[in-house]
Amino acid sequence: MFKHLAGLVVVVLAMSFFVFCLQSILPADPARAVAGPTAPVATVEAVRERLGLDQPVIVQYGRFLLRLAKGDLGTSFRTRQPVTADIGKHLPATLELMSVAVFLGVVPAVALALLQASFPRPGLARVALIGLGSMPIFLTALLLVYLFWFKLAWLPGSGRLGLTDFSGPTGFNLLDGFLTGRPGVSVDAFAHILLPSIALALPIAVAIGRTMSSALHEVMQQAYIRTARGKGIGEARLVFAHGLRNAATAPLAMVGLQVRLLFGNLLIVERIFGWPGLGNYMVQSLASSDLPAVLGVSMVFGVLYIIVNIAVELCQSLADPRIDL
Amino acid sequence: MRSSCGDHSATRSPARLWTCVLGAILGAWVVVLPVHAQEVLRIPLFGDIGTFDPDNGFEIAGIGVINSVYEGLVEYEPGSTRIVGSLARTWDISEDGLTYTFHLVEGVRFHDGTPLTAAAVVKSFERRRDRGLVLSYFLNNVKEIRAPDDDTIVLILHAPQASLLDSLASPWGPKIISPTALDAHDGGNAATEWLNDHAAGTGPFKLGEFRPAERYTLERSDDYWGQEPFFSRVEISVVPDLSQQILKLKAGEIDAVPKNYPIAQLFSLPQDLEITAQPSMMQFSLFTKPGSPLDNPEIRGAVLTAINPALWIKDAFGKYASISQSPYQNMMFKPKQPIAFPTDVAAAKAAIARHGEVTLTIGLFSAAPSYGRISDLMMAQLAEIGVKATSRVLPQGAAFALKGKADAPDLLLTISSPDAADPDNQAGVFFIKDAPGNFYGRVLPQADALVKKASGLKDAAARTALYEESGHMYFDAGYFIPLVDANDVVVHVKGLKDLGLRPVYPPGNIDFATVRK
Amino acid sequence: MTSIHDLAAFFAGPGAPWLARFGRIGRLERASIVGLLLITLIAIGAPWLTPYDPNLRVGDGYQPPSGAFWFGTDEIGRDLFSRIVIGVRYTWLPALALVLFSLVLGSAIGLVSGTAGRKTDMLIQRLTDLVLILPATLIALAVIASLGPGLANTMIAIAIVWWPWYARLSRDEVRRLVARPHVEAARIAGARGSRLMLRYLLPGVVPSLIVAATLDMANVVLTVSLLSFLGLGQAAPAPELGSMTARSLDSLTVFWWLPILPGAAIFLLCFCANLAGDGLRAALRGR
Amino acid sequence: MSVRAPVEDVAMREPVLTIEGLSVVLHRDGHANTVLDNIGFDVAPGEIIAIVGESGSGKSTLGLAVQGLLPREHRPWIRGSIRLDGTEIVGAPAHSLQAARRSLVRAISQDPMGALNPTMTIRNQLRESADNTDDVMFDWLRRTGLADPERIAASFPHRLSGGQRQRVLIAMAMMARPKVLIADEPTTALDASIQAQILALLQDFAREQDTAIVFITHDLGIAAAFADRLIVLHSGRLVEIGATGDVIEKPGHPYTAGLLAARFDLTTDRHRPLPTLPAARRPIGGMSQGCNYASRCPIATEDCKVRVPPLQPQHAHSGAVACFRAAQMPPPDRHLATPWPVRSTIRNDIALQLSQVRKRYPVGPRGLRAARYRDVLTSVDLSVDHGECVALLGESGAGKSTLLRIAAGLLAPDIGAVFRSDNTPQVIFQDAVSSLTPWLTIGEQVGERLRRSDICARQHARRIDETLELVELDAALKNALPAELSVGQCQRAVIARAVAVPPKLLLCDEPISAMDVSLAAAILNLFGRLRRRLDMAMLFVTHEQAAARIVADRIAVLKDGVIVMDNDPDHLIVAVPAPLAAPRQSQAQGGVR
Repeated sequence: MFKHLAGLVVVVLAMSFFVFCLQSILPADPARAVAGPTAPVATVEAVRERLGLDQPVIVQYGRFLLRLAKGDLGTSFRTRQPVTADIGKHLPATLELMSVAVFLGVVPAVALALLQASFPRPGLARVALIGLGSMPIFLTALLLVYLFWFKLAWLPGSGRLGLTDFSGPTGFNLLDGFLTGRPGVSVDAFAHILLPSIALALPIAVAIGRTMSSALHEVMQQAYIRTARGKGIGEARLVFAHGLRNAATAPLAMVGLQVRLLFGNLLIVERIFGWPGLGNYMVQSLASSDLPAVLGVSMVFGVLYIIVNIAVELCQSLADPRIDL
Repeated sequence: MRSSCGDHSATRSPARLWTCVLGAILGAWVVVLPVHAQEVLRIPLFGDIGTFDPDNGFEIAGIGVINSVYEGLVEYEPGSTRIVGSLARTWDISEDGLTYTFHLVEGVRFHDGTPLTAAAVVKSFERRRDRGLVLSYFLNNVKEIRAPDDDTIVLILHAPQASLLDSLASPWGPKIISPTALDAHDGGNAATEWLNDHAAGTGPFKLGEFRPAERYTLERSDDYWGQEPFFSRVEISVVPDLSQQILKLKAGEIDAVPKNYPIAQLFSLPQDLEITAQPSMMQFSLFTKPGSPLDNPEIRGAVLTAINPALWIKDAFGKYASISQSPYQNMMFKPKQPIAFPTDVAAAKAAIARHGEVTLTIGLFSAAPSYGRISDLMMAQLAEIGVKATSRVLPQGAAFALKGKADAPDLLLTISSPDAADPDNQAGVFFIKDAPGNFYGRVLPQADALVKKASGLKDAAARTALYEESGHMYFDAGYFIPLVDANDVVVHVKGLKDLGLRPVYPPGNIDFATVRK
Repeated sequence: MTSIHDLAAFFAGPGAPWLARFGRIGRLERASIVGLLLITLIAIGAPWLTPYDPNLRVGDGYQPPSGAFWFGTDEIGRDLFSRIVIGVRYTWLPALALVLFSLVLGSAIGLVSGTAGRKTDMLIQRLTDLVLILPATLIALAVIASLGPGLANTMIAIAIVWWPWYARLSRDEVRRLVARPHVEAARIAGARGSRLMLRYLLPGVVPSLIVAATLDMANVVLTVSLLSFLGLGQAAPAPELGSMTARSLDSLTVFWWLPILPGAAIFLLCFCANLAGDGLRAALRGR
Repeated sequence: MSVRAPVEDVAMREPVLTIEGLSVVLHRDGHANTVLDNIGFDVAPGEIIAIVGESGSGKSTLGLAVQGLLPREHRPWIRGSIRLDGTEIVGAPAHSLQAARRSLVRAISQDPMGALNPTMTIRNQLRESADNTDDVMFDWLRRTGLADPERIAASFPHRLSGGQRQRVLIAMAMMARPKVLIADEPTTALDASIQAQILALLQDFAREQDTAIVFITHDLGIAAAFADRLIVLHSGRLVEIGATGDVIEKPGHPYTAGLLAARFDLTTDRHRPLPTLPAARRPIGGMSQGCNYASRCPIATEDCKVRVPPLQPQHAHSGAVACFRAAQMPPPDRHLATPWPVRSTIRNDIALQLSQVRKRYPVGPRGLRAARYRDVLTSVDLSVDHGECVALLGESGAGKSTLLRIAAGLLAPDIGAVFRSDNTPQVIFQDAVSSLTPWLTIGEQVGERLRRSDICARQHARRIDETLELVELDAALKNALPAELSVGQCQRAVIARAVAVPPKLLLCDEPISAMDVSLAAAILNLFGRLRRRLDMAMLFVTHEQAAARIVADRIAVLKDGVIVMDNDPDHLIVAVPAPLAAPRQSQAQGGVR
């Protein structure tokens, strides 16, 4: 665990340095982006000086590290708010979306794997799942919107909440609704989160489902399964009580990997569904060369990725008592 | 799990449970669906409003929102480039063009109740000019801001500037902010922090909610000094994806798609939608790199033949654009001698054939769909005469870093639209030496001299003549190829009238004060 | 040892194991493997297969699919079928190259990491960690900014973020393999260094890497299309399936063929790759 | 066809397991293989019946078939009848099979390591076995000789030793009070001392619970010491059945006789090669037209190759035999091979010397604090002279393998010195199959050793041929992949690789422990011959005393990290397990039979 945390610090520092160097590589000019396309050169230079962008990169990075030590990620060029505050505003939405997406990805994947373990060839379900996961995500997302919101009007197609004036204590609307005694909010939040999270969940479901079913398949041929079967245990219990936990390691590792791919897909899905999360924030920050914001979001994603992977290893060691942390 | 018919426990019966959950979801969401009162206007935005501070950020999409909360001394009349009074009832300009005197409208109050006085104007102007804010350059030429009495503002310039009124009328021009608010929230940073997401202006609307990435709402200001707006509330939601905006419009969840509506789909709109189009300052034009194949006059002639906008304007814009007549927007002035493209395609083909393989790269200023459409058409046209052209969307802001770069694209396709309607603004932003939008950093001193001369003149006709001449010089020198002036096209629900689109505003900025049903 | 083992010993008779393994692949999977080969052939022969020049305007824009234009025409009147065929070429071949590159680089690094000492291993692992958490979009931006735009550079940008996964996979496989007696036996028999790696380790790692790579093809195709969606792909007018789909998403309700048909081509590529990967895994791992 | 056990008191009781005309076909890669052909026998309650055969004889498949657990992925096809206490197993629906497994038949598998779910506590796994209270469960654990049942129950399997796991498995099976217990090589993976305990335990259970035990083994010795009756399987056919004493004394089938001759124990003559059986050659498809043993049989006639001999009552003993020439069986002659040439090893010409070697491993969870260590080797002194073979005996976990790896230079000792006269000693590992790289041919792998020596390609090929011949492998096999070889052939290939360039020192880590007795004998002979011919010093690590005694010139016993005994093999005095050929005495409880 300690090794992980030390690794986290090193990796985050290296990553932030890379992103910092990026600004000298990238053709975009943050000062110009702040001053506006029609501002005279003198104004741009003034802005550059005020933002400290006229300093060498290494000096800027040093300042950044000093600020970082105080928990300050700087001020966004675009929103003029502290980046930490911006991230604080957008993170709950993204976390909520990500967790629901991972949940929606894992549950059918596991279900399918179980199905496959009990019936050797549930061809149709598997092929359907692979098919859905083979679509470009922007097309999947839009087709979902078109079908379930526009045509069928079953679910809302964008946004995070239909209500205009709600903000709860945790920022997770699904939870806050219940916490504040307004279950309607939670239901509404659930309706809103469903489509974007399904779009995100499909590729996850395919990847996990595949890993899971092959792991389960392998496990179900182990000697201890034969022992258990020899005890006269029913097939269902065999799979659930004996198979699942032993087959968990590889799919868990896959969750870690998928979370990384999820970050890329978030940018697109949040855009299409107008989801007020970090993905949208990142896209806009990139568009306006908002370096502090880009750096901040990258760090959050990096830390999230590492946290997820630490959690994955934790889960693996929980699932399999032979794995030491 | 088995479910028995007589079992009333919901947890024991999955089917029943699901019915309940589904019912609850559907029920809740029917309740939740917003009930639209007649006087609510729902408008989408592609992105956030970065900052609501009128002095400290160059907002594009949200500038109309800011302008319906804040007002300046003067403004452009809807649908034209004529300057009319806003908070200034009347104004006088001294003979030497150095002193501007404005007389304020009476009985105006800020949204926080503070009455509008000349001192408030001075405070706002000084904030804009002196506090190191982003848009300070609008008042760079103002030497002195005085308030001789409560209703009079006097501006004294460093040098004559025929375009000063345009600078003041510009959507990004100086706005008047409540001095009470400025004092209360100064915080050593000229209240920039507070004004990011709060507002205290005099406009027809007050800022309601400010939820970046989700929605902004404007509420009608009850004691507005001018004509009361039709809509009592404007809901501006962030919908980053165009397809979503279109679907939402068709589903009746929003009232308009203010910009980027695909041209081809304008001809097959559903019954309940209509189009409001208005000429704008959006001129699509090409900047050429020094050292590009176009330096060769023969190739240049051939390329101009192929990309002649007359050949493709209908495919790209239908009827919603006009061919540019000069490097200055058609809305600025009507040139006596419009720019002409050669038309002999056979000759162009022959010319290219003589030169062996000619390749051109086109950089697109942004990923907005109209750029792609135009460049696709031009590339197809160029392919007809044997020029191999490729295009690429430049990363955001990269256009401003093309100067002196060897691998920069040969041509840059961009929208040249100035921040105010005077030709001086156009030349100052795009053509003269060191202009921010002079993307390849090309210099043509003779033409720059004409522009400089024109900016100090008072006689409008004489100025226009000078500008037209400079335009021809920039074009003939091969710096700049104007293509088309696109219209501002808003698709909206039927019955929406008086959208108040102004040519100088970025496309799609509906005037919430005038729009009505 | 185990009774399954003794069954296995019973069955391990002479015969052609490879042919028999192919027999384990399901019908659909087999079809998809054939489909992939076909797609590759089409991609290679694309310039000779298009009925029209994909870059020229051959008719009015927005024509629905018809006898003359099988997939209709696009916004400015180019033949969509021709553009999709070329688009398959521009999407599939680079994806193949990319996966191959990542495979080679990743497995080389993985081999070194798996066989080297603890410190080298740690170093390489941290490096892969670092690359794994860097946002891919940013790397793509940086590479394109510093090397200039172009297909090759986009590929480099993706390759930079792509190899670590293979490195990790092959390293884990190598470490599992190194613990097996036959590798130790080979070492005792005198196989060292590159000979040990190439002859005794690499062939053991390759099957699972190939399976992973096949399954990964779909990811690459989707990522390439995602980058071109973000404007980081090839220069227009080269047809790229991803940007063709993404750019015409707004036409979905009016000119459905514009986003759907290129999207369907992507779908077909990914679907075949996914199924073929499943089939190969069945063949190589013996399911 | 079923042959009733002639033991009259058994016949009086209704058999608890009746198998008639059982044939099983399994599929692999599209080929159908007949694994069992027309098997039939009965088992009475409380009876212990041993099924003996080499690997591949189908004995494990028989065990699985009785439980209805034939591997689904091989698409089993089954004919005949298996009746368990009146319940028909063949073709039974899933739920009745399940019920039968729950209450009638249980199994103990040969691999205690793999047979317990690694992610489930022992308690939970036991609880699944039968509806018992914790106290009953603890009681059962205690009865299997586990002193601390609470702790065992709370543990995960990987915390237990092999012996403990096997006891847990026995408790798990017995607490369900099955009518029939199938024990498939339950002791193969265990040390000799534990082996004996486990067998005794099973015997007790059979008596107490009146449980019939079907004991599956390749070791005729153990079968003889343990079972009431013997069934000999060869290539899927039942070749001999009868009371243990009868079969051992007067084998009716040449195969049985061969198996008996090939076994070795602590009394076997160690100065000459062991008698062996001809290697098995499996016909493609499983069954031959005639007697499956014909190709190996010393007394086969043409008739044997065209007709399957029926199982007939045997004149020599009370059982039945499937052999046309049972009457012509030559008397059990211990046909004597030429003794090994006597060779005097030159003392103090040292090939390997370890002095005061110590090695320890960290144990417990690795954390920030310094790990705790456990001494595996405390202080070991051992030397092997040139031309000498030293056997290293010890129980599992005694540190034998660690010692061998230190000797081979694969591990560095923490303290102590290692001297080796050959810097590239060759090592032969326990698992021959996994010691061969699956994707390289035998020739390539044997050739790996020759690569360093500067010889031309033709010589290289010739040397490979010679080496294969040396280890009695068909030269044609040099182009074969390991998967195409049998276990015995694999071990020969491994040996070939080791001796292609004769090393001065050969280190063997349990090279025969996983083998059938007949195969083990052949391999031991090969070692004996090679080391004398190539003049190699050998360190032979094993847990089997009999093997150690036969192969070695000297035996060292490793216990608690030190060599406790270093002696001439003939002076080996250790607790001897139940002697062979002394059929088990009927226990008091079973006296009525």
